[in-house]
Amino acid sequence: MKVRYFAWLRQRTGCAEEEVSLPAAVRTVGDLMHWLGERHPRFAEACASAGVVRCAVNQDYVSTDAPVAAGDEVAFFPPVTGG
Amino acid sequence: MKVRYFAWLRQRTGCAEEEVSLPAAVRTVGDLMHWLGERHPRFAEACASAGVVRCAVNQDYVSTDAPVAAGDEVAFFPPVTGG
Amino acid sequence: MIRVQAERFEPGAELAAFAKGRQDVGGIATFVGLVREDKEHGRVRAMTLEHYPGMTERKLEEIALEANRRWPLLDLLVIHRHGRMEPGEPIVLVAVASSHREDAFAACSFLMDWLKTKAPFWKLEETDEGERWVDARASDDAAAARWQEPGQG
Amino acid sequence: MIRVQAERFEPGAELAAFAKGRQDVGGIATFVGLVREDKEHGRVRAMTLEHYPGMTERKLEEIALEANRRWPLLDLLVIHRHGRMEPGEPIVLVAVASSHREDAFAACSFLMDWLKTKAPFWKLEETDEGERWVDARASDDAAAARWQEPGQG
Repeated sequence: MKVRYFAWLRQRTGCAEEEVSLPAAVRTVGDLMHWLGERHPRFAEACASAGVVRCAVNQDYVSTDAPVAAGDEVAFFPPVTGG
Repeated sequence: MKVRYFAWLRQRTGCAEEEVSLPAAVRTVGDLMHWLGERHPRFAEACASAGVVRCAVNQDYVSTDAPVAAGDEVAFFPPVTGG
Repeated sequence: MIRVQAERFEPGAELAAFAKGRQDVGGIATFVGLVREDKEHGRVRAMTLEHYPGMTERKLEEIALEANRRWPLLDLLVIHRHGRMEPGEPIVLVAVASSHREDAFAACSFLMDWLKTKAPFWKLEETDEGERWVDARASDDAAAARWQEPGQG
Repeated sequence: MIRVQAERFEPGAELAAFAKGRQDVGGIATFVGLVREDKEHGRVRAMTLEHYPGMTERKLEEIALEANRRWPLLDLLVIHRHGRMEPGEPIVLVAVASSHREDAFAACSFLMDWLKTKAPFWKLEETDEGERWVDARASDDAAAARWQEPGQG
């Protein structure tokens, strides 16, 4: 699975993109956030504040209960500010 | 008094602008419309249809009960369509 | 700025000049009205805008003042043509600069609605079926009425 | 048309190209968003837009499709930049052509509201006081929510 981080989440994790191999227990975005938080303590901190970390799976916005699977591209980022 | 006609009222009266000397009895826009209608039968026809003839006195929109006086510039026209 | 003119203008060049060098502006909303070829009453070959010289400028100034009173605008441009023009030619341009896009959109939309119903212009179309004066639209009156403030008559 | 690019663009030239040769269009509504120098948090020297390549184009296409579904539009242009830009530079241009001005205004305003809340961009300001990520505004969420249709979650 490819995981991408944007904006200040990229700065805090010190990582724009990483390849990860998921343990079987990681089934949802919420599971993945928890699991990634163990690798990146500052990502865990950000996830602890409600509504601050948003997610897209395969380039569509999803909520934390959405499923994730091995071939997915998953991205985490703060709320978007286009325009 | 200067009286001006615009758009199809100008075409119907055959007159863009005329100088008129008002009889004392003409005190309002409504009086003036009636009086001008005697000179321009096709203007009278247009005035007979409610809401079709609009008026400005000294370049401000007014209703038919507005007063008119000797030095005024009075204009008659159909509803405007700017923009 | 208000301009009433017979000469054709280029909306792109006007927007470029209007936007140039602004560092204080969050957004610019514009509207360009063009002569349209196809109408309900046959193909339009040209349109002639008659206006009331003097009163036109005066009413446009009033409308611009009203927009400035209602929204915090940084700048405003209205160009309105009169005379004969062919399909595709611009009739009117409104551009509004503001710190916030909501104000720019609202003021631009307001200006167009009021121009339609308060600026002394009349439109004569030349169509395949002859000449025809364009009627004022009830929908334009309704659009202008949206902006009525409480307490206005 | 949708364009996502790092290169600077000229809003006037884009509007000129968009308006050119149209005889079928009643009106063109546009909005240009510019980098603003003065913000609450000190003078902005520059702004860098980060985006999510691929997803950005995809979301902009979805937003444009949605605008076309809701209003009878004749044409639509969205240009959105990413990368570093200085005060006065254009960030985004939306232009909408329609037979009727009400539809053009509504679609243009809708596109901006949805861009703000659905296009994956993030803004980093360089100010006199250092770097600062621009927060998403609650007022943008409210503006986007205006367009929610009955039955949407």
